[in-house]
Amino acid sequence: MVITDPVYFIALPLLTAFLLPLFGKIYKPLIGIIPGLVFAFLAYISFDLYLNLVPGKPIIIQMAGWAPPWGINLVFSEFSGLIVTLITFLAFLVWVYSYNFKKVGFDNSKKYFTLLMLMVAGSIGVVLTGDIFNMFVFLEITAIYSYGLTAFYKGRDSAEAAFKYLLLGSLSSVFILLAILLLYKQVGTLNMADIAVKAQSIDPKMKSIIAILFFVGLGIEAEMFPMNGWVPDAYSQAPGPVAASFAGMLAKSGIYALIRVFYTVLEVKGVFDLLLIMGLLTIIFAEFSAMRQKHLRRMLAYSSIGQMGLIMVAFSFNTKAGIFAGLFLMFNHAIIKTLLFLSSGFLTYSTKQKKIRDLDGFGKIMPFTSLMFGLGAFAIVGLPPFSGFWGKLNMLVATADSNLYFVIALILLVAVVEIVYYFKVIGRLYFRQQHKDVEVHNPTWNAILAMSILAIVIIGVGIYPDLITDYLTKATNELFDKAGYIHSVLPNLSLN
Amino acid sequence: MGTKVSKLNKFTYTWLILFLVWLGFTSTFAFAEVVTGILLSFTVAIFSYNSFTYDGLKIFSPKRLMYIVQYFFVFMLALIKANIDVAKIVINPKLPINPGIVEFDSKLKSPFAKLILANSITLTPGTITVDIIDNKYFIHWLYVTGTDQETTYKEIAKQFEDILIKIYN
Amino acid sequence: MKKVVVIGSLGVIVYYLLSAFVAIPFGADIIKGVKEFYLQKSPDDLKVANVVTSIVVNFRGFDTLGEVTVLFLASTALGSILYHRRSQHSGLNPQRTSVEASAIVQTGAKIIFPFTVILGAYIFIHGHLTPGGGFQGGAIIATGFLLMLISYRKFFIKHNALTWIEAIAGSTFVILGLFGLIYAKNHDFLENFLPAGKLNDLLSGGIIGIIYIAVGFKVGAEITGILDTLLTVKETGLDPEEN
Amino acid sequence: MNYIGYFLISIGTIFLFLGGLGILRMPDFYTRLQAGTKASTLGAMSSILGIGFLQPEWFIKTFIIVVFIAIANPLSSHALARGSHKAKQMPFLKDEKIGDAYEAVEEKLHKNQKKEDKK
Amino acid sequence: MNSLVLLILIIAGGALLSYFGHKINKILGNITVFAVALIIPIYWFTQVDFTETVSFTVSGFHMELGYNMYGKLFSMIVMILSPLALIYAIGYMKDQKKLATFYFSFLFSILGMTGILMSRDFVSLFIFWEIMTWSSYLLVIFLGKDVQKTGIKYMVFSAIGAYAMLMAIVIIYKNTGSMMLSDYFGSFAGFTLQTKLLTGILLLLGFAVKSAVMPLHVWAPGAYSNTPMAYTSVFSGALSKMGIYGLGFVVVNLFAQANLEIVGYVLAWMGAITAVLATFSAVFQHDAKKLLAYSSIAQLGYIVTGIGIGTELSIMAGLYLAVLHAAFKGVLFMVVGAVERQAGTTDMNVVSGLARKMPFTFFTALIAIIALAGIPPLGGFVGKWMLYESLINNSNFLMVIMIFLSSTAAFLYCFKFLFGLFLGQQEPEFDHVKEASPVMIIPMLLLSVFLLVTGAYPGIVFKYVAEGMTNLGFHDVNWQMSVLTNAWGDSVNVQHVYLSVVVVFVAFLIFITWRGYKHSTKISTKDISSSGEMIKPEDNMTYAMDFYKPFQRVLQPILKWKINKYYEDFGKGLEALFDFMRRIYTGNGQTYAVYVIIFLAILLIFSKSIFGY
Amino acid sequence: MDLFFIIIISVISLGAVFAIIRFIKGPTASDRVMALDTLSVMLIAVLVILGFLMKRYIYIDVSLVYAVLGFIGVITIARYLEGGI
Amino acid sequence: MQEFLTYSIYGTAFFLMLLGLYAVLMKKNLVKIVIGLTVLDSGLNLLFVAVGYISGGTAPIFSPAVVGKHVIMTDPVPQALVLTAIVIGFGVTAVALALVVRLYRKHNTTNIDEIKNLKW
Ligand code: NA
Ligand code: NA
Repeated sequence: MVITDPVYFIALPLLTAFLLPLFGKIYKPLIGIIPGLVFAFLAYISFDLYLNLVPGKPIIIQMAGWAPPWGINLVFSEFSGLIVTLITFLAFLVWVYSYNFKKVGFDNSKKYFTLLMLMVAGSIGVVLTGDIFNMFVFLEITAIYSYGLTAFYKGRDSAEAAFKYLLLGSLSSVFILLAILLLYKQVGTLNMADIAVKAQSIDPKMKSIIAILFFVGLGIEAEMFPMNGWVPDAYSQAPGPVAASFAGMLAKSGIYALIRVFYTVLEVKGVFDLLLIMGLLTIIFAEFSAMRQKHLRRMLAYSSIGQMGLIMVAFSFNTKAGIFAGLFLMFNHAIIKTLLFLSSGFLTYSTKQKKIRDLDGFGKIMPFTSLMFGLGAFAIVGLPPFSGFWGKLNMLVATADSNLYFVIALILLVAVVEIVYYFKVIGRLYFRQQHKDVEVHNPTWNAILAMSILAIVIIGVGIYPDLITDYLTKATNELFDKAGYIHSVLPNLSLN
Repeated sequence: MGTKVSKLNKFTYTWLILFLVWLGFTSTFAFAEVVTGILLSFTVAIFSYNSFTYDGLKIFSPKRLMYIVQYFFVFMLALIKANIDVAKIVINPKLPINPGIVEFDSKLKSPFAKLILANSITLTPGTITVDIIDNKYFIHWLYVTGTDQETTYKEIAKQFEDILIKIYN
Repeated sequence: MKKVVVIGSLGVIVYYLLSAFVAIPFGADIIKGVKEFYLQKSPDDLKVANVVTSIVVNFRGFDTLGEVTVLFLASTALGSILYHRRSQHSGLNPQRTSVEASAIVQTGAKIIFPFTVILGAYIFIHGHLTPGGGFQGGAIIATGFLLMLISYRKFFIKHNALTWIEAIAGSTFVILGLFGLIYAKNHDFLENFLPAGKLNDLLSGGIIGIIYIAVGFKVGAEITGILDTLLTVKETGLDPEEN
Repeated sequence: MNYIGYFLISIGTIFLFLGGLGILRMPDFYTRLQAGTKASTLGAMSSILGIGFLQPEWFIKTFIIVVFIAIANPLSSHALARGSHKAKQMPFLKDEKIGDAYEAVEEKLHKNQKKEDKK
Repeated sequence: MNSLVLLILIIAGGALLSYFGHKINKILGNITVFAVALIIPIYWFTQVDFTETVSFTVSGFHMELGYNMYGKLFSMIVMILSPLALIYAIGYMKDQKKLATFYFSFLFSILGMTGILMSRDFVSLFIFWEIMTWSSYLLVIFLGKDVQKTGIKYMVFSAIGAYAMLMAIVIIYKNTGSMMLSDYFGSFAGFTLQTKLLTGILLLLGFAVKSAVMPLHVWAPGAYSNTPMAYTSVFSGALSKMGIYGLGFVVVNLFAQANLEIVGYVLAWMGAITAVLATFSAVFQHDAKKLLAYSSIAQLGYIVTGIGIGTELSIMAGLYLAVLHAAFKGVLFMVVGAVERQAGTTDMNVVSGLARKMPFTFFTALIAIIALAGIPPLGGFVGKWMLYESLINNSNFLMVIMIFLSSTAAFLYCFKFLFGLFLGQQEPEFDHVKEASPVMIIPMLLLSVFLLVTGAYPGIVFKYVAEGMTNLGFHDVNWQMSVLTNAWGDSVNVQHVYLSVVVVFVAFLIFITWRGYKHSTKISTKDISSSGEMIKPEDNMTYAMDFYKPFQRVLQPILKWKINKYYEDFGKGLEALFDFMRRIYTGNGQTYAVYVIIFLAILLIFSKSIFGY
Repeated sequence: MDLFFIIIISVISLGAVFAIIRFIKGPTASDRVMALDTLSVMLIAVLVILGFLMKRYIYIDVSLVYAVLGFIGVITIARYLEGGI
Repeated sequence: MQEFLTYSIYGTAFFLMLLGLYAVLMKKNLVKIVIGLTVLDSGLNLLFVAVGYISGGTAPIFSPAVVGKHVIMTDPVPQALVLTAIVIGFGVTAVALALVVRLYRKHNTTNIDEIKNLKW
């Protein structure tokens, strides 16, 4: 069966989420099985759609029978389709990983899977929608998902983390709404392509205020310094697979929104310089903070922020090379960080404090999980022959291409810092004596499967990056071609 | 409370009242609206009839209806009188008040009667029902003329309760 | 110090934003955009009197699906934040508090409760004709339940029933949307496939009315669930094992 | 009909005004509740009914509002009074002989309730 | 299939086979390792077609693998030393755990080195460079000692070096649009001076770290001594040569041709300084491993000096020394490993007089030490001779003095090494010590034989060195099998020297043995008394104790100057800075909200300058 | 809008101003709630009057909803004050 | 008049937003912070409605009284958006309150300055 309508990416998870409690009443294990089937199906159709995409001809879907700009539309293009495919793939893996969620009880696993379905629908919605307000709605869906699942476990400081996230998230939505309101009043439309056409006539001062509001609002979601205080807390307190989904899916949709707005919707001079500076500051503060962390998850969280900063820097070049590198980094970050969070979930399973110090000698008692973590660490710091290397190399080439030598130096300097803290962990895992007896929680077969698939992707892309570079190039061209986007969404519009 | 009221009786009463409310909301006799209203009030009545009423359709007996009308007029009279009293107090620069909380016993048994008495007392200016514990009413009184139960009962509740007993007991 | 910084920053922000908004004078009709289209199509094509409604449920119906999702999400999230396992502990339902409401409030609540339900239903059934809609109607029904919850210590809502209502209502929305893919003219998600009817009639606006009813039920059930969870929280002290 | 309407609206307006004045002037919460909330309730009922007379096709609905206010507002005033008293907000008393009959009873009640809950 | 690709696959496959072999059981694992150790060099020497190339485009970068003579020269070092070390490891690592990881990393580092030497483009060069780095890192921390200190130090310096290289690579790519080395060399002359210096120096920095040039050497003593000795022989012998390999083509191919010889001079000076300081440090080590580690740094210093000078003769000297160093350091680390394994320690204050217990080991150590010390007749002498010649030719007399000084001082540590471990009184507690197993002895002996042969026929090495130098632009390098020519046209027949020195050598042997016996008392340390005072058991009376105390006193001021400390202080300062910076994450959600507001306000205030409307 | 209704609305507004002053002054939470309750009652009346003036039936619905929400809001706060929530 | 209306209505909305923001940023009590968020939201919602207003416009509803006549109607789009925004705000507030309940139970305080186990 070939489904040509990307609306299923949103409709199906929503329908499943709504009906999941009923399935649970019919037969309890369905709570776990149905989401898996849905994710598998979504992953399948996303691959199918993406691979059959005709270049330059994105799939444009209108809602409720109204063509854009009257109605809301979805755009499944080389760029958005790539991210969607990535999200569905990771969603499926996260499901595989957490399928045996027995420990938390039936009621909670019901909530967990329901929330997971909604989050997938939300982050896909952010990526696919062609309407600025609709994007806001989907961003809120992902935000509330995060608040709920960050606070999922009691006993930890999870509520504290979630509250901080909520505080900043609420500010973010206020600013985004203000921006949308101002924008609407200027152009009288909410369709992104339509805005893109009409935005040229906006008074530059007004435009700059709108841009700033978007920048701050979306910057919070994209983990930009100095608005990322919530990130380390949320990542470290959420359940392992949830933290993985933050890094792999949520952060992706946040940065996607930021990119889409500034590349396609609002062309504002100077915003990319700002993005460069903020991206660099994000990297510096995050990586330096990561260096001094004693808790594994917090370290990973700060490292994630650093990666997001790097992605921002890549996109700030506003060149094809930069976009390509940014996409590569996004791909790597999604895959590798997911692996790191998934494996760290089992590494820190039995220690309450989740301190790095407690991991001494785990390489021996939890060989597979440690290996996966080690692999992830090697890959994320950009060592060949893993996929992280190609992202970093392309990133540096793009930076050099923009003549920003000091940025190269800075990125590499920070990479050294990254190496130091990741290798400290590896040193502890493999080359230290285990200092006390710990209860070993070896991963379940499904967790092993999920992690193995990620590892295979990391090594596969590392050895042969051209597995994905073609798609990244296509996505790059799509994002860079603003007129093409406008034309596909509003074919009847005469651009003069 | 008298004789036991059948469920059907209660249900019909609830259905009828809710349907009337619906008609009031829509203020139309358009076919679709009326049918919707019948179905809706039926549905809502199913799960609320048991608590919505104790007396059911019995309330519509002519004798009771007559008392209800009487009560209405008595209440309006008291209301107007009391309002003028309080208006005087508010406008008076000296604020001639003497507040306190007093109590009296009521003979009413039906919860609905109790509610109506309490609301009537509250609505008449100068008095507020603070609480009812069993049969004891506690009233905040703006201008206390006496604290013994007989005085308070006579001043505050008697005129209402006399009629309410006839309707509900 | 912090105060000075905050007030200073807020001052700056308000200055700039207000100056931006003042540039759009209040009441001025300065833009010609999609709204003209909506004002024209809503009564003519959709036969929906309330243009806001036709936007909410038809033109931008996808937003509303998102909104329904937000509420569903919030109620589920709330459940996961404040979960409690009643059945497994002591066999008794937890009581909300030790102070019972006064007898007359309880009696009053019994009378007003069905009234609010009828009102809420009235509002979402007439959502396409009046300013209300599924959300408002559902919210009013939920406040009716709130009244009962705060008036009775032992008023317990059957979560089972809420679950069913939520599930059926939510999926009705999505399935109606999917029907649009099959039966509607343009084969779009959420597109109307029913006859539009006559303007200002109860049975007008095609699927809008049905969607609003579904939304009303769903919202009512969800907010009720949220309120119940918020009001009936009792710690069980049990933490799911961490992973 | 119209004259009844205008009359009711005028009366209602006066009471609404007096209600505002009352809650401003009275010395404590309970007396404000007496003077303010109630006067405004009556005022609102009166003016809404007045509109009902002016626009007869709206009469039923205005009547529903009035009935609702008649049931609900005294209830909320009562609930507020009770709640405040239980929140240890004691009424202003001018005359020493006139006391607070509710205070002692409430105390006892509270203790009994706690015992009950323990069972 | 392309023989180069197949070579890579064989090594990678060998790594995986050894890994899984050792996972299954030890014997199977050892058999696999042994087989792999034989197959790799045999394949390389017999099957690899050095004219073959293979190229592919990955992620938009054109990549090409293919040997040249210069790479082949270094590859020979790898291909001879590494298999021997692998075989040695079978014996040396017998009682260790995690052997799967050990051999996997070992073979991957061989893979890395092999790849580096056949990379014709920067991407593959960097990839293999990184593979080499992380695999050697895993071996540095393998024993779990000083994981945080030594391991991280090694990794940090390697990373700094690698990333300097990476930065150079991307800048090169930006300027040439190609990742090929040849394109870089070809268009170098056309670069601006800034680009020339930036790319060249960054590359040099990357290679200099691996060559342990001061002040980038601080990782080396710890890393060399911390690693299992079976690997250290490769680490010091072959892996460090990858740095030399890079320095060679950068200095000679680029700077020499671009009239920027000054860069080479600076490098040469750094090498000379490295040689002197590291030699002095080596002298005062009491741990034989540390001694050899510093000695390695010093030797690399000579080589760097030779490369840096950049003349035909100096490069020849450098490359010749590089080959020899691989052989004698390979042997010496194996020796120390054998001692460590058999005697349990390598502390020269503890162990002594093992010559009779471990005769073969002693013999190979002796050969290697002679080669190292630059005493005729062995190869070290030839190398030094050529180095002096080239320095004198270029009138670098100060450098001659420095190298001479360090060579002289090198005698001291050579002497200490021999005496400390093998000569002097044999303590009863080492009575049980036996000779190491044949698996360990044979590789050592083979390398010693190589040293002896090249001593008499240095031309064997010269042949390949000269071949390699063609790729550095020196097309007709003169060399003869056994004749050295000096700057004034005099020539020396090495074989004459060789023969005459054998006599001297025997005399020397007698001398040191006699001296050792004279200075050591025959009494056990347990029951002696002196001047009526009982010597406590903790008083160490072994021969190596305070071996060069007076000398040390003289050099105190120089030795106090520890560059390591500066790095550590710098590191601590950075950590403090990081700690300070992360305070921005106060933990108070409200503060975070305030940040957002402040940020928004700042953006609004500066909106005009940011967005330039 | 004739003079009558201008006067009516002005007078009610004046009453509302008193209520607002009480809301601001407090001093207790109960006082504020009461002031809010009074205000909402005034608002309901004004909404109905405005609906009449603008001939928009919708305002009646709005005021009805407002009345219900106001009532339940006050009850909720009252229950909170007495510790019933 | 126009200007006065502009400033007073936008001013009211901004005042509410400012009030809410100030509470969010300065109040120590978690509950007050949440209330601040809701006030902030309502100011924003008011702003939406105000921006959608068109002078002399009625609510965009084609009731029988309006059908057929030419009337100016207010912009329905911001009104539709604000409905969505309100619902979302409600959802977020509910979650926020739930978190406050959790925090209060764990820390026995609602002072945000005392709730910072996670830092640096
Ligand atoms: Na509506
Ligand atoms: Na809505």
